[in-house]
Amino acid sequence: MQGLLATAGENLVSPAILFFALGVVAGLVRSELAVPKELTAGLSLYLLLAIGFRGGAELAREGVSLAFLAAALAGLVLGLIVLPGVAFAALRKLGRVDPVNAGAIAAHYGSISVVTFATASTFLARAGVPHEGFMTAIMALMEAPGVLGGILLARMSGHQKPAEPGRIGAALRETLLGTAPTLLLGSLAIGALTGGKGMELMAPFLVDPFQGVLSVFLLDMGLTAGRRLGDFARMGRFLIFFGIAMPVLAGILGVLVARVVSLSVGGATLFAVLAASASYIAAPAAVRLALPQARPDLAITLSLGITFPFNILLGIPLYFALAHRIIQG
Amino acid sequence: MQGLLATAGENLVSPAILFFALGVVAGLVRSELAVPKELTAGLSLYLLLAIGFRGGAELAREGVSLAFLAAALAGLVLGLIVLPGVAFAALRKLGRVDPVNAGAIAAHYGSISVVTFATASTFLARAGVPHEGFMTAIMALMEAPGVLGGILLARMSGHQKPAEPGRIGAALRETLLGTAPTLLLGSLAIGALTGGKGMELMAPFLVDPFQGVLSVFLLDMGLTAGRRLGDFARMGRFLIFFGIAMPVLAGILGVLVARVVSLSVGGATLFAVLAASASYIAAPAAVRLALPQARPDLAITLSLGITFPFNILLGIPLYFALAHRIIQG
Amino acid sequence: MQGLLATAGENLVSPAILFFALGVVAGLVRSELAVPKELTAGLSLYLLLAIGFRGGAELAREGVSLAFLAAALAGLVLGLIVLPGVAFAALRKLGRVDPVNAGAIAAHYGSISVVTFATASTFLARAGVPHEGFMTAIMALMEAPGVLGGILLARMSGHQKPAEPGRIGAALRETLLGTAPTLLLGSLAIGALTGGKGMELMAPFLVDPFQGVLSVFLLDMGLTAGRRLGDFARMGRFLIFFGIAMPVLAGILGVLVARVVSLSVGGATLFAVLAASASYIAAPAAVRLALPQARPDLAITLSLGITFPFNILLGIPLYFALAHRIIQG
Amino acid sequence: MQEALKRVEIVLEALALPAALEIITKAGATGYTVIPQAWGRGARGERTDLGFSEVMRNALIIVIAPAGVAERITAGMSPLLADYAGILTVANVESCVGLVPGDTL
Amino acid sequence: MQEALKRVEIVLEALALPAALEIITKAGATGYTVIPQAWGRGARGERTDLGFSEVMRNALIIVIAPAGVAERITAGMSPLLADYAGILTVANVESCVGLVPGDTL
Amino acid sequence: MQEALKRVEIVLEALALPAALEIITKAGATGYTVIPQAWGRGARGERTDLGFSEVMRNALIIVIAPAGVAERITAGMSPLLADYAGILTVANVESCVGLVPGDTL
Ligand SMILES: Nc1ncnc2c1ncn2[C@@H]1O[C@H](COP(=O)(O)O)[C@@H](O)[C@H]1O
Ligand SMILES: Nc1ncnc2c1ncn2[C@@H]1O[C@H](COP(=O)(O)O)[C@@H](O)[C@H]1O
Ligand SMILES: Nc1ncnc2c1ncn2[C@@H]1O[C@H](COP(=O)(O)O)[C@@H](O)[C@H]1O
Ligand code: NA
Ligand code: NA
Ligand code: NA
Repeated sequence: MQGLLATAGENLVSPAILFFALGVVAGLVRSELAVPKELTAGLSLYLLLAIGFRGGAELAREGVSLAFLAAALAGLVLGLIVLPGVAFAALRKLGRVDPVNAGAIAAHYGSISVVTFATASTFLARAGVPHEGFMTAIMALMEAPGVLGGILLARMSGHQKPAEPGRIGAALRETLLGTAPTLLLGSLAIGALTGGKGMELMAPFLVDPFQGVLSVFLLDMGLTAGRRLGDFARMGRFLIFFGIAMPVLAGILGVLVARVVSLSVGGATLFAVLAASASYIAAPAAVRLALPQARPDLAITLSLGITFPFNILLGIPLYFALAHRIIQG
Repeated sequence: MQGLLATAGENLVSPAILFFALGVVAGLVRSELAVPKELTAGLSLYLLLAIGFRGGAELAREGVSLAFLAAALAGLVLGLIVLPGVAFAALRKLGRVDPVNAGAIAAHYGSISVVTFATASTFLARAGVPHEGFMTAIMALMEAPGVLGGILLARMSGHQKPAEPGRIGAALRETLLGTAPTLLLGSLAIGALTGGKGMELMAPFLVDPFQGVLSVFLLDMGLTAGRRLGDFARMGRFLIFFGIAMPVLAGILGVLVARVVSLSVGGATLFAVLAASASYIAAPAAVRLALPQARPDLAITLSLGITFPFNILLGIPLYFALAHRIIQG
Repeated sequence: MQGLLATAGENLVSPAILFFALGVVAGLVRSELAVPKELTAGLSLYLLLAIGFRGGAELAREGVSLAFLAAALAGLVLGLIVLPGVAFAALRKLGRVDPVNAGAIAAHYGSISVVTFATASTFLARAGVPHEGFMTAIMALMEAPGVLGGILLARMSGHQKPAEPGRIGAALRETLLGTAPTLLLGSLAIGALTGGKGMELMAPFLVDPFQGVLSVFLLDMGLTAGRRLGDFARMGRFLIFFGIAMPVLAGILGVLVARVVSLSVGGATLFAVLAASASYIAAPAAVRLALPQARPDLAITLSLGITFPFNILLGIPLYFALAHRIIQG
Repeated sequence: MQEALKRVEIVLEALALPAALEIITKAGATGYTVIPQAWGRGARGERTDLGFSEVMRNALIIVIAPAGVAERITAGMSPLLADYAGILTVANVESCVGLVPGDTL
Repeated sequence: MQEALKRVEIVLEALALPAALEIITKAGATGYTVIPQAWGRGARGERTDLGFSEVMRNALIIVIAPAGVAERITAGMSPLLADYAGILTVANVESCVGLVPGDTL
Repeated sequence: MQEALKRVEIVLEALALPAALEIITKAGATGYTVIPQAWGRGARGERTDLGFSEVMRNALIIVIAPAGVAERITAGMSPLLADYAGILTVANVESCVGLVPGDTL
């Protein structure tokens, strides 16, 4: 237990987390510090490419196993049905959120956050906890289903204007052919194809400076989140509560499911992180195209402004502690 | 022979080549994946600087030799007269292309492609084949002459509006003082001046991450090429044929000339690549300024959409095999 | 003495300095070479972050000492009062510059140049001369005071339109919450908090490629300076003289004060560089907001176009020689 | 007599660009220009590019077209502007060089 | 009858943007658009973005507003434009879609 | 009476900018603004910035100038617009703040 607390504390003083905190503070006090948006776009391309490539190389080393297939199936069911369903029900029944916005938010929480996943991987590496190499592939698979799940829930609720078929098509394209899925799956495939040799060539670009690039990206996310903190007041207490309760619930669910499919402690931690994290890179555009009546700022403020900081500061060590207790205990 | 085939096959599964392929596929299926253009510009600055600097350091190590001067002279004659002349004649006689567009395209094929050269260097390094250190300097010298050759051919053909002297001046400036020549020659000079010591300082920036940066750039080139594949239909069969036949012919010519000036197998491969490759970074702007009646999209689609993929996928191993047989055989 | 000359000569053939020279030449001959401005912004963010973080890590290793506090106090007095005062007096009395522009220029010279500091650190590292680890912290502390000093002098001179309080507020915010102070102080704090462990994680991003990034940034600064060289003619001879005499005077002052607070030769060199260097990243915006009647191009051309090149080419070895003689002699 | 020329300027959220350009093309315009980076405020609050997602970015579209085409663009854009963030204005053009009138896209 | 709509376009140095947007908002505009990258020449010489400082960057502001608001913006901007680099024009708008008239910011 | 002011807006391929700015300056304009990033379609097909070359990038030029200067700009730009991609429009300006009339560049 003490070891866990120490790990959690150490997490808080890692450079990447502290740069996020710097960003939040700078955003709050309205510092002029800003990252050019073309650079932000470039950094997120780098992160997607690096994470995908490494995941592919790990997949190549391990090969496709039954354990992978089981975890993938569990991830798909969780992402497509369970997580969006739980989120949607909570938002509708407890929060009295209108169906379109409830579906839009559910889509974000059904999907995953690549950067939260990367932060959790770093956390495990620093704690010396190994995990299944296929977890990145699971993450890539879980990006789209949750988005579709949430959109479907909004549309099935029927309060929506009759769907323009063109827009649903655009949303589907975005879910499958957007920047994040294309680059993540593409790099995963290349990493798997080129394996150890490819990794050797690319490591000085993709592995060595990774923590630094992640830190700059988190600084920028902190700035965006910090500038949006003012929006919380206008958002209502229920949504703030949802932004913290939903990941905790999803994280617990994730650990339990991970146990069923026999993941290791490290794998279960990452699986819980996937369940608990909410998308802010891939989901917003697809949701916006499919559900234009939903307010895009609401879902982004929730996922980037509340759930993301909660997860990287407290959630990750929490899910790890849970996984430790439930899987190893 | 089998060794050669294996090398060619291995070339196809290098990360950089696969990222290019990913880009082409993503472009074809109209994925949203896009690299911010300021980043593309930055990546190409990096590549020019890194390639120039390394070439300069190699030049410093070797010193200027007679072999270098012979190869440089051969490159100049090839680039200024032979390659644009052959391309222009083929386009006019066989393809019935109007003289202005024929000259514009000839200018691109008379010049060289820095990224094809870098890909070929990587190919040789992976195959363990050494080459003369002065080859980068030859490349830098061959950038401008081909452009001038093509422009002169278009203007001499006389079907052109009377030249506005200001525009010819602007084109000449662009050929000599454009981004690519300035940075390539400038970095080459700095690399030569600072030699091994400078290389040591700069290697973690210019050498270690090079493959990674090249991969991202090729991903972007693939996206641009993939999105332009549709233009091929409108371009006519002859031009597509030209886009493949011209580099093969120029590559053969390159190997033969390389033999005359006594280059090694590696050097001859690179010399052939210079002859066979067509510019898409440096030439278009200079040609546009000098020949505004030419269609810029035509030459770019040909050089980036057809000749570049052909060269990095098949051309490089082919020229290497030729060099192997003719020089070593 | 001969050793010093050799060191100075070697400084001139370091890659970073030569890339600056390349930029100046390319700017003078109006080459098309240009760095996208979003990239320039990104590079300067990188430099501020890297320099701050390393300074923080060094501070953590050393701890806060009396020597640090003494040097910090000396730096504050120099920056807030002495340097802006000397600059203002010289500009008013000798140059007959109007009070608003004199104050604006004094604000730039009272503050410091982060990139000059980084170049000087590299110079010392190559010469094998150690320095106090707290010098980066001193630099961070000296950024704001000089700006305030210059602004106050302009305002106190009374020839100014009655101050709009909103603008003074905006200028103050900019001085404390601008990009440079936020990132420099924030990274310093994070570097100090994460110490050696953090440094290990971040070094492949912040340390290894530093010289390369600095070189590209200096190339860009050279381009900007080279394109402005034409403005010198219009600027008058006194200002050009000021742009060289002021850093020499401030550098001598810096070495003398450094001796009083017992800095080492390396520390005194850096302290002199702080005194002698003029800001062009942080000061211009704050000064512009506070003194809109001042011409922004004047101060930038002086600090970036004259004092910066003087310092990195000749000033640094000069201050080092002085420090060597006065401190060690 | 030639039909009067109009300048249609549309600030629009970037994700709706493909739909808008289709409307503009179908309305018979012979060309358009897009300035890809814009931010602003309106009824939907502040919209600034996030960098990691297109969802809050605005763009500016400029179309020079005859009055009839401009009217069709206005009509075609109205439903899109109900769903997505944006504003459209039409203004007079006094004279124009470089417009190729016959050719629709 | 509805008040005529105007298009106010302001080229302004970037550092003065916050002050200008405050003036525009106080004048009663219901929205504005900013195109953040512009360079140019004027009485103060050439102004081009330096990248490492905001000080030489220009931006373009577009405001669609009723004539009365446009007049208040013009009046409010005049002192700012005396101190900071920039130029403001007002032009007619023939028709507009997407402006929410009642709501001020 | 003062001469009427015009707003000249030119979408132009980036490589032709130096030539255009020379024409504008010679026509007597006291300033201009350039928005460097634009893409679009016209008679020459789609033109989008490639990043690694300037050749397919467009830019937008804005000039506020008296009617006479605007006419000279229009006349001077016509041959350039025949060779290079672009379109020019002239529109009325109702009022203007910040234009320094006497001073040509
Ligand atoms: N009155 C206005 N003037 C100029 N731009 C506006 C105006 N109203 C809205 N916009 C722009 O259109 C975008 C969407 O507006 P809205 O749909 O009203 O939120 C805003 O982000 C602004 O960029
Ligand atoms: N006549 C003009 N037409 C268009 N833009 C102008 C004009 N005059 C000035 N500008 C723009 O406004 C900025 C500031 O102008 P100024 O304050 O006159 O130096 C310039 O950098 C240009 O971007
Ligand atoms: N009707 C139009 N409306 C707005 N912009 C246009 C129009 N026609 C052309 N353009 C712009 O001008 C550029 C060159 O046009 P063009 O020379 O006709 O190919 C295009 O890429 C567009 O950016
Ligand atoms: Na999730
Ligand atoms: Na060639
Ligand atoms: Na100073």
